[in-house]
Amino acid sequence: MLPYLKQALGNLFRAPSTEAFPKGEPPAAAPGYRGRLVYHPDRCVNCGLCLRVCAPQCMERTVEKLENGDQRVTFTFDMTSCTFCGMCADFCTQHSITLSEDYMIVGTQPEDFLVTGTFIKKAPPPRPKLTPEQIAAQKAKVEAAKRAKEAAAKAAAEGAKADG
Amino acid sequence: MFEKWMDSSMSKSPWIFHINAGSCNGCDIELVSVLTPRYDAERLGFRLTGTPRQADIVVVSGPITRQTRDRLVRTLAQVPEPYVVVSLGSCPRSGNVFKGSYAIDGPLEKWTHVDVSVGGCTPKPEAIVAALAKAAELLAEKRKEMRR
Amino acid sequence: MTTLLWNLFYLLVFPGLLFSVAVGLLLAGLDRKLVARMQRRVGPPLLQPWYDFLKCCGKETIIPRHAKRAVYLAAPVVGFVALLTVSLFLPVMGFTAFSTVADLVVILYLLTLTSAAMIVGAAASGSPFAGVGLSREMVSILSYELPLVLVILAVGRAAGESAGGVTFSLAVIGEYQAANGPLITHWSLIPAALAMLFVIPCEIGMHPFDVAEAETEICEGTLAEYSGPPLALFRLTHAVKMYTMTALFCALFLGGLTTGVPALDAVILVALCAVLTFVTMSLPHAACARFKVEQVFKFYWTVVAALAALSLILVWLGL
Amino acid sequence: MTTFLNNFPILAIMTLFLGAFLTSLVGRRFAPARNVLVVLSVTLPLAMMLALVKPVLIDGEVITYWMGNWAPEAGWAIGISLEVDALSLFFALIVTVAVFVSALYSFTYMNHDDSLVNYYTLFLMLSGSVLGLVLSGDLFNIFVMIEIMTFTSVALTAFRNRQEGALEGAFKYLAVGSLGSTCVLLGVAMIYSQLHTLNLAQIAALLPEQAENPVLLAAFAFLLVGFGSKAFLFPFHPLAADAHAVAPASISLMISGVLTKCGVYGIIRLCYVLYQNIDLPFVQYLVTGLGTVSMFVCVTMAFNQHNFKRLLAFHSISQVGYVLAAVGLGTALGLTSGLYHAMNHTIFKGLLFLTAGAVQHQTGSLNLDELGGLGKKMPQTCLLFLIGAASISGLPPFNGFASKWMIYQAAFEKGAETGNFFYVAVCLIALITSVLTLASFIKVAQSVFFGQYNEKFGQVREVPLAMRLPMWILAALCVAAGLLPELVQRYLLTPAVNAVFGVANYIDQAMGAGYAAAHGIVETALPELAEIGCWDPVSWLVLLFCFTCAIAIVALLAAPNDLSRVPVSSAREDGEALDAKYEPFFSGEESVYSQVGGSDLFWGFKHNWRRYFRLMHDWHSGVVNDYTLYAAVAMAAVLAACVILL
Repeated sequence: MLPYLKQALGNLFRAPSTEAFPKGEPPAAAPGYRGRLVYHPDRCVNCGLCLRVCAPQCMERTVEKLENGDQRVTFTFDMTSCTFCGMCADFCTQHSITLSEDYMIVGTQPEDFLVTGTFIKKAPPPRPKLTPEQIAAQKAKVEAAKRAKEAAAKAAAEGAKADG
Repeated sequence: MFEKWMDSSMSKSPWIFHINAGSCNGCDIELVSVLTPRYDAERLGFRLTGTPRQADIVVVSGPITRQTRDRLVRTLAQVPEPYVVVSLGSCPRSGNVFKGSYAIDGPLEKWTHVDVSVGGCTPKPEAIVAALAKAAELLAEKRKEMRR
Repeated sequence: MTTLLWNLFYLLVFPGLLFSVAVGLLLAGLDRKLVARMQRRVGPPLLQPWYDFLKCCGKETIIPRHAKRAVYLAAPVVGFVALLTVSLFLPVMGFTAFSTVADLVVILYLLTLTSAAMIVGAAASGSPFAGVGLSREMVSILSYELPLVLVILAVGRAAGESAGGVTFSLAVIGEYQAANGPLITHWSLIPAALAMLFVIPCEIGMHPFDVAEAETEICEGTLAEYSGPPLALFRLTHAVKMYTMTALFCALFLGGLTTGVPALDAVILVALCAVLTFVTMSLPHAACARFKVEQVFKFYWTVVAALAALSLILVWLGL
Repeated sequence: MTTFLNNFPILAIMTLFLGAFLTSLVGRRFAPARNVLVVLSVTLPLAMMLALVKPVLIDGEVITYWMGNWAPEAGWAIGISLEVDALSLFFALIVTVAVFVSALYSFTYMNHDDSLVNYYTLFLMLSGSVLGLVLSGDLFNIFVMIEIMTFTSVALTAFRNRQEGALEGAFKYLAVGSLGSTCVLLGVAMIYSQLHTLNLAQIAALLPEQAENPVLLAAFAFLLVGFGSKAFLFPFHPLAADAHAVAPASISLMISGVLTKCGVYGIIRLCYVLYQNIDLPFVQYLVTGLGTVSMFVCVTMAFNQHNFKRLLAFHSISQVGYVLAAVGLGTALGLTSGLYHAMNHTIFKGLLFLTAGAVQHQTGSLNLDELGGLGKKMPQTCLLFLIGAASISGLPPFNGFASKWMIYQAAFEKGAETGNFFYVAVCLIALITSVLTLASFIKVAQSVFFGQYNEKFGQVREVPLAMRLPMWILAALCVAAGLLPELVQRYLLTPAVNAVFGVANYIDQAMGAGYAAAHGIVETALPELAEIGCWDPVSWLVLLFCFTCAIAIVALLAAPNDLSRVPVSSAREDGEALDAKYEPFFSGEESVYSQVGGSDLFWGFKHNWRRYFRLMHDWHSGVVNDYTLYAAVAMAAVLAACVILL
């Protein structure tokens, strides 16, 4: 009549199969578990790919123009908005976003859930100012190359006619 | 003399009441799995109750859809003091992938004061147990400061 | 004056308030721990029911709009008091506090009063869940009453040979058992003892038969609208009832094993109650799911009632 | 010893009948005079009966009063006598108290109705006839009183003839009731033909000699069925429900509280005093069996009624079944418990009927499926109902418990002595019936007083004090009779039981000393009662003490921390602040009207017993020919059984 009687009585003498977690250490997650986001600002190039690919748009990018043309870019990832799908990590060409195996994302204040990182994106070196003569010289070089190419093409055409 | 005992007993026997505010049930089954033999929240005195009247920790899961908003607020009003609110998973706090949709009505913050949050789209049971344990401590403090 | 003091002591400390509450909470904690261990979980600490009781006392009491205030607040107290009075009448291995009128019919009716108090409390709270809960609680009272009555009649007849054929008084039953061995050793009373073992979980509303407070189905049934101290008192009544019912079983079937020293008797009784709690409440709780209402009724009025009736007939034929 | 006390019995009856006559005479034009007359003609008999308590109950005298002073000549009783011994006075007290309370109640209860003169005339005639029946010492006089009683109660049942079902209920009651009366008449005629006398005492003296006479056995059967029909026993019970449901509440109190007791009184006189054949096993089986069957059938029928008063009506018959089961045991403890339960039944059943009347007076409906939540609107009626319900289902501090306990003790002891299983079955069914009674009263409590209020009834206020006062009197009696069983037993019950067993003294008082001895009625030793383990005051002291310490604990532990909290406001479309803190929990929904009550309670029990309930449903068809058929069949069966087996 009591279906699980034997099993219940047997369990009495076996040790409980409960983890010791709140008392002991949190057990490690499975390998490759997509946990809390880790952002390496130094590798980031602010390409914005992760912004586009993130479904819940949990990232925010603020770009701050500095006086020497550099940009201070800060990325903030909101862990309570993230679905841990890992798309951003896959698409990030520079591998600056990786998902760690830390699953203990527990907090009371909103700040506990924000992963931020800022980096300065160097402005590209200033392009040298070309004087008008340098511009004329470059233009001449380009025409000369074009004319040489046409002459070669004409010679090739006669050659083909000859052996046709 | 009893007051001190009652404060401490608040954190020793926190009862959970779960409100599903439109969740995809991923977090709901994780919450219930917390009571299974492997994670066993009952060690810390947790017990799932059926009515808000007997609740100490109110666990809300799911982005607050327009349909569940009034029911959520009404049920939260029916919980006796002192109680704490735990938001389970990413949805209550931010609406997750449903952010900005016409069907959901703002993060949980808009309706009640959220004490503890658990991140993760389906957080692991250990994370939930840690959050509930944290909420239990908050409960004792809440009663103490409410008594003053 | 001293008798008044002794009565006060009996009332407040030994078989009365403190003792039965302490043992009740202990048994409740033991039961939850054992059920957990049978499911291979660690399970709550032994004092968990005590913490639950204290926490509920510390919470705010919300009296719903539809509730009838006076009855809503009085019901738990009446239930608790009725149960306390029962624990006063139960003999602790030969020593009874108020044995002048220790009588099975009074105990039967006081237990019914306890359940009736919970039902009226649920009715007074005015919630539809409580309405369904009280209807199920009443059906479970109806279901376990028949076997309980049959068991009492059988024991009354068996132990009543000397006292004019039949007795309802626990004192006489105690003496009979002291004279010729606990009743459980009489083979004709074994079915009655078995029936009583089945009755205990349903009387208390333990898991397989807790159709009235099915928290998953009807949101805590009878206690749907209770919070704060009234809820604490109801849960305390629930715990103390575990002690009372198991002590009643000991009084009916395992009486007469006194060792002279009341304190030692008390320890033996608590041990016996613990074993009984395991057998009657933890084991079914861990081993099978909750019954439906009419299954509870059918089960008690066929299987358990047949067992009890069998032993009544055997005893009646003088075997 | 002819002091003025001797005339009290006849004076009491005459004041009632005189009151009836004068009310109809004077009451038509000016109402206050009528009310004064009714109050006077109701309180005087009560005062007289109370005055008789000292000599009859305490000193144990038997007051005989011969109409027209026609004392018995040469051993033959010619005149009509009123003989008041302890048993008669016990029932007379019940009757007069019930009449007093009912009259008090009906002053305000009936103010919605018209032609109150007829009401009060019939009411006083009913009370007069009932008092007359209980006090009279003459068999034919008892029959006359039964006739008046039946016809006045039939008229009163149909008093609110515009009410649906009133005339039908009254007609059924008339048809089957008159069948019962004719049985009594037949029995009286047969006894007169054999014993040539109608005086109870003389019959009791002459009867044992001709016990084997078949005509007298047939007379016993007729009288038993006649009195049984007055007590609405098993085959006669359906008509009681129809009659009660339509009668005004004060009349239902009279019918269920008083008329049924006259039936019981008749059966006790018949079996214990006249025929003295209660110790024959057959008679015991018959009476106890009749009581048990009607006890169980009526409680299961009451279990799923939809009308408040029909439920109470079925319950009153099941409680009368308790009384008869106890009386049929034949032992001293059995009779004591039977009488005690008869007294308690009149008190708590009266209280319940008056609460039903109060509910009907305020809401106008008695349908359990519609009513709900009246507890908040009529708090005192709710409390009174709880007291009544607790006493009828025998919960400890109230009177139902003390008497039911004695019944179980008596039934089980009787079973143990005689060793046959029948009495244990009776005790078992009694216990199960008591739980079913508790179940049906919880159903009424939940459907009428608790749960949510149905707006259909509009504004309902508490009933005026004049209606509540009689209810409070009855509630006080309930609690008093429950807490002091020792006093009730010593002063009321034991004298009555001694009077019943002391038949010789009864005969000598009426017919002159030595008459009983001449006819071989030996002075039987008065039975001393076995030590009844009933509820002695120490226990309720203990209970009271527990009560206070429990309340102290609760107060100490939880100083009510009314933490005021700003209500959670939410901007709903209509922007109305939504503080649902005190709404019942509806899993989040708005709390709409959804009353769980009436017929959808206790599904588990009804589901398992559905075949039995279907059978019951078919038998109680409501057609008057069926009821008369049942009555006739019962009559034939009892007659055959008595003549053959006795």
